[in-house]
Amino acid sequence: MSVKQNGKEEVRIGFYVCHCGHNIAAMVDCPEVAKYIETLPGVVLSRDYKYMCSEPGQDLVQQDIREYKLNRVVVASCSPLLHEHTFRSATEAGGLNPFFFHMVNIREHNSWVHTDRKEATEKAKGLAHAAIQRVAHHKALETKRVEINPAVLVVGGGIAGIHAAMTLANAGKKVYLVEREPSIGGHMAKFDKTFPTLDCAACILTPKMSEVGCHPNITLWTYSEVTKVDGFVGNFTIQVKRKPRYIDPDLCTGCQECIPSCVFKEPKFSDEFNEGLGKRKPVFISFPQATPQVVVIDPEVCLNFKRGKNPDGSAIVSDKCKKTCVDACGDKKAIDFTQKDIVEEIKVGNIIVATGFKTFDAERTPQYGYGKHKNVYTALEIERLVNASGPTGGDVIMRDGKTPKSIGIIHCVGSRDYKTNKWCSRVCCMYSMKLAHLLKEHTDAEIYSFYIDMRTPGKGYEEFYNKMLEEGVHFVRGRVGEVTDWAFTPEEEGKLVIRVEDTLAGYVRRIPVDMVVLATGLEPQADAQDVRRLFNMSCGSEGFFLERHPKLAPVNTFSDGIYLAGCCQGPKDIPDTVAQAGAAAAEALVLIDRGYIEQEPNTAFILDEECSGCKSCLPLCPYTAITYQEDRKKAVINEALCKGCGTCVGACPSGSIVQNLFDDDEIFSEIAGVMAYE
Amino acid sequence: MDKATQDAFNTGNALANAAYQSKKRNVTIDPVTRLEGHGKIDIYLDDKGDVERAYFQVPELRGFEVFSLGRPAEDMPQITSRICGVCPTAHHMAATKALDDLYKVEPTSAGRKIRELVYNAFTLEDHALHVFVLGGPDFIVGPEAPPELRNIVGVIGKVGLEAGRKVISMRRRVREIISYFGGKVVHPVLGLPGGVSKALKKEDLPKFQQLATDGVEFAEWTLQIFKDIVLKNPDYVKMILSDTYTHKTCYMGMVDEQNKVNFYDGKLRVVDCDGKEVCKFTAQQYREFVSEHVEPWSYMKFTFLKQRGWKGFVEGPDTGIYGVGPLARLNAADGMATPKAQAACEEYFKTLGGKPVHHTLATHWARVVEMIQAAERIEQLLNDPEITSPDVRRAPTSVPKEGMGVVEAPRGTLFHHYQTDERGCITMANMVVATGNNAARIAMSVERAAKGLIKEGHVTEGLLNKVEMAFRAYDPCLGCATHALPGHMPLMAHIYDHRRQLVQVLEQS
Amino acid sequence: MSEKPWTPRIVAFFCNWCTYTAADLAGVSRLKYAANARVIRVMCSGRIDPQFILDALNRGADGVLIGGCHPNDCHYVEGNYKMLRRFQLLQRMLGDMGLEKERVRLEWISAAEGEKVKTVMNEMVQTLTRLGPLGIPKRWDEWDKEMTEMEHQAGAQEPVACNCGIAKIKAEVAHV
Amino acid sequence: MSKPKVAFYWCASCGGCEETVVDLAEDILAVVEKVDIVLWPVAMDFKYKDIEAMADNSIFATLLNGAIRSTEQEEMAHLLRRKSQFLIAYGSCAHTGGIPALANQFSREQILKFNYEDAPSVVNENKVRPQLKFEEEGRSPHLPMLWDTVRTLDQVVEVDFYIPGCPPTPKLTKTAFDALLSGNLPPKGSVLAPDMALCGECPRKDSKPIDVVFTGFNRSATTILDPEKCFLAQGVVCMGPATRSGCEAQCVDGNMPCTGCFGGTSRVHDQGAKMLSSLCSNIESKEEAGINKTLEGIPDPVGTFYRYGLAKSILRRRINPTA
Repeated sequence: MSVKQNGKEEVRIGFYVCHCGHNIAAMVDCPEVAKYIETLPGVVLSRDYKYMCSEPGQDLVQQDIREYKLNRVVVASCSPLLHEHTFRSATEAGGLNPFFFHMVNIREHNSWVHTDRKEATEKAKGLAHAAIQRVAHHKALETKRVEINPAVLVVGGGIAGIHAAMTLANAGKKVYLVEREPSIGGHMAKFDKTFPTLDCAACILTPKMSEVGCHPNITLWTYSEVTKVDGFVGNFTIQVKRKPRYIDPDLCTGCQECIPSCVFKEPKFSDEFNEGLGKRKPVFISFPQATPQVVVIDPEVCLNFKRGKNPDGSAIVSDKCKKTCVDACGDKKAIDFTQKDIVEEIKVGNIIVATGFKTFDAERTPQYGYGKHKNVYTALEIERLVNASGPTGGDVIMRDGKTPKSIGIIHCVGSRDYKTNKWCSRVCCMYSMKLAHLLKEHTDAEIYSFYIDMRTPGKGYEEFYNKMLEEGVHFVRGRVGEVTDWAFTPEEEGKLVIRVEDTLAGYVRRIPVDMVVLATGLEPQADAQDVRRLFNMSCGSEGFFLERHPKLAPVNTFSDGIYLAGCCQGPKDIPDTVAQAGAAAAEALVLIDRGYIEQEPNTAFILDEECSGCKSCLPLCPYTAITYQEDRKKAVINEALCKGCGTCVGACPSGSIVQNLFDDDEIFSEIAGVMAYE
Repeated sequence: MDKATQDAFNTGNALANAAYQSKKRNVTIDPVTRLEGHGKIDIYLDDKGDVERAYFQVPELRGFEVFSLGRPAEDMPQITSRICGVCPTAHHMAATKALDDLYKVEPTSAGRKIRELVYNAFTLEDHALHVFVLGGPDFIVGPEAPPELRNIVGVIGKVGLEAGRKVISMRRRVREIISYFGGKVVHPVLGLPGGVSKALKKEDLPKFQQLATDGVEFAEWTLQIFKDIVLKNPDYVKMILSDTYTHKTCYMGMVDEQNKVNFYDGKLRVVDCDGKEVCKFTAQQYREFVSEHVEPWSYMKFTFLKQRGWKGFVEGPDTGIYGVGPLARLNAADGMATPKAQAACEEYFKTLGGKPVHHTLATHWARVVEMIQAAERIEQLLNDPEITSPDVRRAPTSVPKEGMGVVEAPRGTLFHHYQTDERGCITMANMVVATGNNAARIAMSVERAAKGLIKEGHVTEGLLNKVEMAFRAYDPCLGCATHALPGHMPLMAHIYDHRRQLVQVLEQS
Repeated sequence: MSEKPWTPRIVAFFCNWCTYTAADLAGVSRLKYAANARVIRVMCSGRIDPQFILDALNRGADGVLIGGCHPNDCHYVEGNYKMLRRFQLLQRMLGDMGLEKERVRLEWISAAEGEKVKTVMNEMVQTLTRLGPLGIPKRWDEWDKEMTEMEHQAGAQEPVACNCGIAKIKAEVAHV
Repeated sequence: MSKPKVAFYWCASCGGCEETVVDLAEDILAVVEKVDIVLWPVAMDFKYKDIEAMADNSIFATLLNGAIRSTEQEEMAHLLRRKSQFLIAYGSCAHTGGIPALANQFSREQILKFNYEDAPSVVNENKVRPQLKFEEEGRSPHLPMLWDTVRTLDQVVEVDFYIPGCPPTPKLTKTAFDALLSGNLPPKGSVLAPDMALCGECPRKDSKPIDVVFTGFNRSATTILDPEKCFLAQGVVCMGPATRSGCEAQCVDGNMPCTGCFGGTSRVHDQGAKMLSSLCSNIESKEEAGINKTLEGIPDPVGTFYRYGLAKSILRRRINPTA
């Protein structure tokens, strides 16, 4: 192994192995590793130290570089994904090119996952040896600066998206807010009150919604979806598909004259916003405070459309209808049955993904009889039922037309359950108690709340629990076995019987009630996987989007410039969601205000002399960074387009493509290194 | 890639090699087994000091048949040509013909003619090489001449630099025909089942036609030189006719419909030592007529006529041993296929006392006669209008299974035999080569020469040259014989007394 | 370390975005697995040159593990397919060179699959333990030894029965 | 002062390299004038002890062709290394193992068994095999041992330069001679041929589109080859992109694809692996079945990608010869 770099100046390596307190030292004999590395050619000094990432640790590196004229630095500590940047900076501060540094992962990949101290130490030596051999081949590199486009895309118009968009817009940044539904507001817009303060969801949300609607810095596209994402941090190119609502949003004043004038006198189509409890017409507006205040025509049911679709996916106009709505609209002429999908293309520098969650499908727990017994409801249905603007105007009238005298609320439906979802949905305990309160308020019924554990971590949450106890809600500890209409006793007749083991009392109880409410848990959106691919993110095993680091980068993803906010990252309540949305916005602002990002200089380039022009590499580049120059009969790589995957390097049949930071000689010497040590 | 990188990578191999070399630092070979790429003769004397037994050994084996296993059949013409760089075209062509048979496809007429053109060009230049560079010097410069002169340089000295240039440039020009179609002269690539890879462009025809005419002239010129230098010298003629260089064996050669000599295609005809036809068969039938015998003291296998069986190294009316090559081809055929060659052939038999000719050294003469036929055939083919047809290949369609191919290599008959799976990958490859066919006769010639030249333990320095002449006449390609050592191989002899003690080691000169 | 009992040595090539991160996750989750593998990080499995795999084996690795993103999930769109294609022919070729195909393994492991890192590592150690050492550098020594031994035999070869006995040779000499 | 002494020697080779030297044709005369050939088995006789007697480094340059396959060849290599200032590996066999090195995929036993027992034309009831030391009436002719492994020259001795090719072209040979005699030489260990892949000098270079992806590979046996178009564009495996140039694309001129005899460039450690990587990366299919279907056109990767380079490849020989 040569200790010459490019046959020129002698290589002088400084090696540091970090104890990371006990995290590493407990399983790896750090002094021994240091002792071993000291013997290798090119190594000038070899130290072990308690916390390399600490201030003194970094100073140590800098001093040594000066004092011992080091020109290479290797640190064996945690994952480079965590601290590579830290030590590169230290190396630079010491007066070296930051890329004369290499990092060895002996914590995540070693001390934390192994149990035999001897083996772990051997492994650490091998990995360190490899780094020593590798770093000798490192070359001085310049980081590439990429301009940041100050515009931001926010995907999802729930409270998370709304807050993030507002924060950025108020900071003077251009924001594109894209929402799939006809109106922003998300789940929160459907809630009646919010725990624990019981202030009305609409009252706190709708002002923010209308602000968004009219904010000069925000372009709001509802009833729209992101269809394509190209580029990288700083310069994304986005395609958004705007679905036709058959109303020109610019002409529609939101007067809603068209709705009463519709040929359908009575609403007769299931109303999504009210969870199907209410009915709407073919022309409708989701809810009174919907933003934007623009009605929508549903071509599936509107008489002016044929069933089925045109080849291009657009709806088929039949012109069979009298079009009374058009008359009602008058000379506003906002109604346009010929609308088709519009594809908008925008350029942004950062993206905030706030696509939210979906509630657990109660029919997946048949033992609770949802869909079988008509008086079994989901929590979200109750939210609408108790809501003044809901289908019943706030009166709790069951599907059988009666008002309930006794109500059972079952917690953890589709949460903490190995048959469905293992995780705790975090909000159910609280909203169940909120609903208990509201139902009692509306009906004065007896409320039974069936819980496994009462989870109330949060400001004023435990107090809210005590308040409910005082209000006389009956809390029964135990997972409900089943909900049945099979009466054993006269008093059970015509009722829904909740069978549960009361684990506090220690016996099985049968509690007859009129109404059952299922506190359904939170799940990833049905299309979370597609969205993940669209934005090149990862999902956790449960399907929520994966943050870059659970503690230190909770709103970042593995793709630079793409951030997470709200329940798409995992179940959380409104305060947490808003906080996270703010954090995501802040992350974006950091880049925007710096104006550029420094990119890993791990791009590839072609050795012009050596390239034979065989064209084998050209089809390989997904970014079309490689082009063939007909006049010179050579291939060339456009460094600006190259993302540094190295695929072309691995495939060049004459070894004429080089990748910075991951070149053949670096990797071969790394292989030699790990194998050199037995 | 910078120096450091090179080093970094090479460490691995360097280590392996170092480990290896450290272990093998001081390689020394018992002088008795040292061969240095020589053909080796072990001569054992009896108590009277006369030759009791002489072993002619071929010392290496590469095993092409085995490492051809699993290869796509179409690679065989190129793989097997590496058996021998002196006669690559012979193996290339035998393999190509085996592919025709394997894929059951007839080459197009033009394709066949181009193959035959290339093959005759090869025969011409290879014979020329032997006459002027390998075997010929023995005569042209003279057997007694010092070794440093018995080579091309010596020949040039004898026939004059001009003639030397003529030989060299003629060979080069003839070889251009091969490289035109085959890309390379050594290890050409033209052969494919159903024809050849490349056609002859009309505009290139004239220069080759000129060459063809010169070729015939050159072949006749060569014959003249042979007559002037060899036949006019009574000692040489006496030596050719001497008992030492004479064996009565059978002879095998390829013949066309009219039983005339053909190098590229035809049936194989075998005559006995009285010139009577013993059998006539196609390549596909070779296993019914030809078998190989194994001796424990040589890597070379000894071929014999299956029906007659292996009777040891014996000659005479019922021997199973046969010769191949120019001498054998002329004996096995009813004459040459072209006029000038036929004339030369008749003179040859007249001078040597009729058919068949058993004098090994006459092979040199027969070789020159064949040069004339090759040259004439080239001329015929280049004047055939079809030679420039672009229709040089017919793609096979049938599923491959088994195929055999045979050609007359300059040194003699050469068989290739392959079996494949349905993908056309080799599952069995067998090759019976010219020198294998001659092996038994060579071994006998060598022993005969030894016996004739060593009496009462009196071994002369010149012995080896004489022995070697018996051996060189065959232009033996031991490379082919064992798919091992290359074309022409200097000799060395170890002589043991009746106590089996090594008394003398002879190298040439 | 010559005295310590043999355990398989594995060189692993992990892509930065999925498998390497998954291995980090395994660490953060304190999962426990065998310590036999040495991980080399590349940005994308598409960077993994078959030469690396051969070189690792030639330098004494008993097996090579390649980790990349799941199909459709490549951070660089389709580097993982490029690796898959190379891998399929390379594995066949290694078979033709006498290697058991289990010695080289390709696994798709996403950033979330820390558990899978653990399972795959442990499985691979088991498989290789069953297959035994590959130890190519050592084999070269063996091959050389074997060769030297053969030369020694050459001296002491016991005669073989041969079907061309002296009598026949005499006869044949007589015949001439 | 006397002319520089030059030696030619061969080990496990076919003699084609020697032919090439002869093919310097007219030039050979020029060469013969400039140098003093002290050893050339194909054309002149010599004695081992003569070489042994020479002073070390007294031979200016030795061009050795052929792979190393027996102890005797190895000893000769060592001897000539001692005696020569420059030892040059001449031709594919000495450079990368050549065709004979394909034997590294098999064992000596397989070879002996087939040749002397299983070959369809062999008649050998007693299963006689050639013996290293065969005893008959006290006579004991010896044969040299064959190695199980074919080695390149630089795997047994240090090599100064390489002249690639099966065989090398007369042109390259002459250029090498001129370089040697004139003394302007590249760094030690260099291959005396251009360090760019063959496509660089291939006449069909322009006929290759920039977007060639493979849905299948065509074999020359069953395909009519277009005389103008890039072979890869025809779906025919051509080793050109992974092979050093300098041969002037002779095989392509014969309308057959390159098979790689010049070996890889200096930047590549394993020519075959690199070609494999390049071809496979450009396969169109994305799932295993489709990829395997495409790869059916390459039934023999070892013979295709290591036709001449097995001994020099990273693995160098089959791991379990008998397995």
